[in-house]
Amino acid sequence: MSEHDGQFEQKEEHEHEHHIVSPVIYLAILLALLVGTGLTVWASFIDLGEWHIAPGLTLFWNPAVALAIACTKMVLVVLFFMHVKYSTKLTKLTVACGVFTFLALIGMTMTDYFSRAWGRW
Amino acid sequence: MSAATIVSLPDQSTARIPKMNFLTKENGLLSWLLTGDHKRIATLYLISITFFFFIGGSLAGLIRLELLTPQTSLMAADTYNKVFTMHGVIMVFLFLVPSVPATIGNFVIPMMVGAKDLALPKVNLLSWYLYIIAGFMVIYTMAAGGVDTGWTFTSPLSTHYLNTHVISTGLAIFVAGFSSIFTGLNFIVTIHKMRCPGMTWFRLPLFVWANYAASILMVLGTPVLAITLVLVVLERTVHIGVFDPAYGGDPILFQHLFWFYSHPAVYIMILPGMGVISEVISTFSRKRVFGYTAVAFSSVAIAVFGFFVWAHHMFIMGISNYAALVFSLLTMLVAVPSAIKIFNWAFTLYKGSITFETPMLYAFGFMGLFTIGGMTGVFLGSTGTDIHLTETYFIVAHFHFVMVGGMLMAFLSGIHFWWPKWTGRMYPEKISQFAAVVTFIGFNFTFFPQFILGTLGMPRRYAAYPPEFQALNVFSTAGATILGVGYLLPVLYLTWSLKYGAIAGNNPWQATGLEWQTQSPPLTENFLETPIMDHEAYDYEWLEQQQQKEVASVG
Amino acid sequence: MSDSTAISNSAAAETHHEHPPYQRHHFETVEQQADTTNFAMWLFLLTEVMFFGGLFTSYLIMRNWYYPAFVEASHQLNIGWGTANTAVLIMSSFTMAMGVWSAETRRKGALVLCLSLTFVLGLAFLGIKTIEYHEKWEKHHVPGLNWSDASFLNPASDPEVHKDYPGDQPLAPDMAQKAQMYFFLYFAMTGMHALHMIIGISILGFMIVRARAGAYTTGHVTYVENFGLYWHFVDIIWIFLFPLLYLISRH
Amino acid sequence: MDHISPVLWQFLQKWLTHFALFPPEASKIAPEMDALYFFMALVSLVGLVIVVLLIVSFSILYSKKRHPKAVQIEGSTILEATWTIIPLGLFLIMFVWGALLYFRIYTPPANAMNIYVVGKQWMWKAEHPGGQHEINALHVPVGRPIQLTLISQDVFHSFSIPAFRVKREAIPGRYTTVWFEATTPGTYHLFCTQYCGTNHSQMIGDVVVMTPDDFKKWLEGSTSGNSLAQDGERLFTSLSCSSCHNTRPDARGPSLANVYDSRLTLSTGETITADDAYLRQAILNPSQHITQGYAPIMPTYQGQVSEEGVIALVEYIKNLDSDYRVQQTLNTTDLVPESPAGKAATPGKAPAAQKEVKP
Repeated sequence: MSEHDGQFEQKEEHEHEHHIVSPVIYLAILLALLVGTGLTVWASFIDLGEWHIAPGLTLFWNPAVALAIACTKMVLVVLFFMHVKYSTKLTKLTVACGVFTFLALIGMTMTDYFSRAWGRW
Repeated sequence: MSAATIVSLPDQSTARIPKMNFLTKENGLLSWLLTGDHKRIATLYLISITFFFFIGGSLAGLIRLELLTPQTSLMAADTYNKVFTMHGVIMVFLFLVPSVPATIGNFVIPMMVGAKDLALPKVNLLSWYLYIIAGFMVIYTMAAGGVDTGWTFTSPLSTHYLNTHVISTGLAIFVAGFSSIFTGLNFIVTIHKMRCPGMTWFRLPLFVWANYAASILMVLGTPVLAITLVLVVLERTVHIGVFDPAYGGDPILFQHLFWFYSHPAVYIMILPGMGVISEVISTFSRKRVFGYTAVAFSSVAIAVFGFFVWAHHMFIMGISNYAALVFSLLTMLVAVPSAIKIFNWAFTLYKGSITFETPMLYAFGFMGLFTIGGMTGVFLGSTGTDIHLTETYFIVAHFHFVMVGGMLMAFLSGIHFWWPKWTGRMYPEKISQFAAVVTFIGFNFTFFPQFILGTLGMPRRYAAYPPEFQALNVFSTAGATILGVGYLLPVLYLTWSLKYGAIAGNNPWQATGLEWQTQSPPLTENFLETPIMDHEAYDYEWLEQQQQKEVASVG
Repeated sequence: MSDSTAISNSAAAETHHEHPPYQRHHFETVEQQADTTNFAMWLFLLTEVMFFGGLFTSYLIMRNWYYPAFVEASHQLNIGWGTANTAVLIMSSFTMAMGVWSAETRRKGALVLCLSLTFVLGLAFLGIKTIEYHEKWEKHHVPGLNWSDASFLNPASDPEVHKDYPGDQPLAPDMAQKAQMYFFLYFAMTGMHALHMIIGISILGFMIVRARAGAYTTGHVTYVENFGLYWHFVDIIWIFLFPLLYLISRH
Repeated sequence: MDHISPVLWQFLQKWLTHFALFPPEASKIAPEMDALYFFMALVSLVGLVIVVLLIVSFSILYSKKRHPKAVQIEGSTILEATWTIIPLGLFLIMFVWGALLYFRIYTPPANAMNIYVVGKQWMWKAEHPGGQHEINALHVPVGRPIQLTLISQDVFHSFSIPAFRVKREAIPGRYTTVWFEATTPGTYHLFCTQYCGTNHSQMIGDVVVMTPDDFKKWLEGSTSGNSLAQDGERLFTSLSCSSCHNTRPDARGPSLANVYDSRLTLSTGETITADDAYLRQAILNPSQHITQGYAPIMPTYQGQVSEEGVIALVEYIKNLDSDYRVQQTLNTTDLVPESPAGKAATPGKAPAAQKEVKP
């Protein structure tokens, strides 16, 4: 991004500007989202069990599946409804940046909470 | 002009301030209150920030007076607590965070990138109004009886045990936070989208890079503080929440969320200051900044690493030792880019042609004091020594070295540097050099003894202290008096210069930034026509050729 | 340059090149303006992400600490309403996206229709949310203001929920109190989300009026597009709130 | 000295006698901490001298007078790499050195004598195992590792002894520990360094380090008659803990003899070590700390027992190596009526009567 010439960057973005997403795609996404919603509700009523990765570290499948479906739905909304798929690198970078910092907040805070149990402090 | 200066002013007998400029374009109060012009908003910011700086400064004076004697002789303990809390809140949220970005940054960034204005002028104005609302809320809090949580709002003290005005202060900071978010957002957008033709990323002045990095922190960090304060306010009002252990919450969670913003906040405060220093050092040594790319990327590196070090404020607070280890290591990494900057600035002087105008003196002051402030930061970032030194006057001295010795010096440096551009008039050189020296001496007198006090173990936020600490505290208070004079002087002579200062002309410093290639004070739209950047940043040879061409064409 | 030329040139600078009325004076081109505001909107959404980030972090930690209370408290939520609301919000996101399409293709009637549908669906969401909040109030599940541990100390006292979740054990009193923590976060998160909805709906109302006057169907779609981004963002927040609050403890 | 005013003279004299510049080193860790401190100070000083030397010498050599024309230099990768790598290396040394110290200070040795400290607005209460209570003071012997188990009853406090170079926050709702070994008899400052409200600056006291003999005398002289464990036993009885935690075959709670420091499997499936923190949690938030095989019927004692009370209980359970005394109390106290939590339990769920599963 940053190594581009300013003018070049602007030109590059203009080419992207008027991409109009067809209503058919929107409709398909809508259906996918509704199906996803149904799926996640359905899955929530089934006990999917858990996976003991290591002592003290267990992955519960239900939340994992629910969050995976939520993430998929988010990706669909971001890519198509929010046009990121057809947007500039800058927009994509911005989205990535948001996700990264969000995960940094949660992840780094969690390092403290999870490792507290390791010692007697 | 003697060889000791680079100042080149127009012939004072014929020169005059351009009749048409951003200050004179429109008249009347409304033209200021509804303006979209970044330069006018910067001026509004400058006035309001100076106002709050002196309120915060007076409170600091009161603190130092109280600490003159070991007993609580001047004010009661809870008054003292309110005074240092208000000092912290005002200085951090109403002065340091917006100081360089919202005033100097607002004024010069659009010109530096060759734009007519910031990308979102209305949002810029909104940001000033939010700032003012926050300011009024803080003043209201003070008038209504103050708040005594300390600026860190430690839960459960703030959520449960105090009955002072925590809510109004919390909301004030919430509002101030959004003011800062909008400023940062505006800068990022402007720097990305409003650059003039030819202005590539690596032709941007380093001030722009530094503000860009700080803006990223503002946009991504501040909302976390906002939600934290909302949760504190909710917890106080409905008496259930996630922070107070009495309700099953975790006070450490508050610390995590609070410092997630408040540690990057110190980079929000210092990075724009570093940007000013880059400009000033380059201009007064007539040289391109040594290792431009390294300095530019070190700003971004500070911004990125800045997000991963917050828990170093919590080493003794009962976070897991393993987490402490990780955060300590990352803290060591974030110290490196600052070291890079210091040495790069020092080597910018090498084989330069140096003059010692006021901005340069302040910049030298910055480099010395910031080195001390930065190195003592490493004392606190290393887990072992942190145990002994944290929560004492050592930490007070450390962040005042960085924030006052670093940031405030940089702010004053920048104000002097861009004053001719802003007002069209020069400040009086001799007295301002004197003020810079006074500030430097006063500062060291005030804050150096506090390192020793901290090593001795004197805790911060104490209204009374054991008598053997008195000698050093008296030194500190004496220094604060000198420092106070050092800060009052600029207000006086800068105001004086508005009417009586020498006419500055377009480019008194012979600087290369685009902002210097237009008239002073600039037009509302900054440039007559959209400039085209056809040279590298800090290209003094280009400037010389340009001047020769002009001389030739006039001749 | 001397002052006199500055003045004369600035007069010339006043007479700008022609540009459409919606182009602000400091932009060179309309495209630049559109790019810029679009990018600004994205940055604002980053801010919003981090704003909710603090809440999500708190929720995850508290759920780990007080797992049994969070499980039983989440059983109190009405999954029917929750699913309905999710569907409503997704539909509104779709109509919003169609609104952007109508603006892009300059169909005024379709635009007004889409915005109005979005408006109505937004209101429907808030309506359902109100029903849910009301239910919480009646069952004394509003932390701090109207709270009782009864449903958690003794699930059988709440036959409607108990019938669906017969496995719910009575919680020990110390754990039952922590259900309040769940509802605190529930109200904080959904409340903050609802606040965003209210702001969005207000702006939508204003936009419908302007759309009827034909403001967005002249090629200037930025405003609609940026509002669309905001609306979809609010939708995404709900996409995560729904499983986290309603679903993950159902089985 | 007649010409100096007496007031000023007194003032100066007071200053000269009371002028402290460096804190005394009175613990084993202090010299180690100071070694790192001086190493860092030295590095900082060298760094500062280098920066100042560079600025001053360049300012003299390349002032406009001497050097009217600047020579443009783009930068130097080698130089920049130098001042990236050298500071990085130094910082990493400081990191490792500091981390070693940190782990030492926060990892008490097994043979340390434990003293409980409760922080509250605005005083420190120290509880010795022998039952000696102190307010804003701490008496410790020389040459013996002392572990402090800290907790706060209200807000964050921080227990700081500068002469020992140790400090630890007292957090509400959780135990934290720190340890030291005093080396020099004397009286040292004790501060609360975390801002805790109005009288934060009054939350100070003295740490008195005594020779082992003096300390023994002090212990004998200031005993309250009961040891901390005895206080705990009294509380244990009055709260009717023994009605469930006994050795009867139908006991509703696990036996607590020798439970301290053993590995327990909880009803959640977790395996934990029953340390102070666990015992405290099990008293205040029992439901998540149920030993496997027992029903979650224990009521919470949150709000009924002060932090000092919890400490006494913990100390009692720590020292409980047989059920003999519990049996004794049972003989004198009849079973008290069931607690409200017990009633709330679902009818069909009879208290499990299995014996505690202890590894």
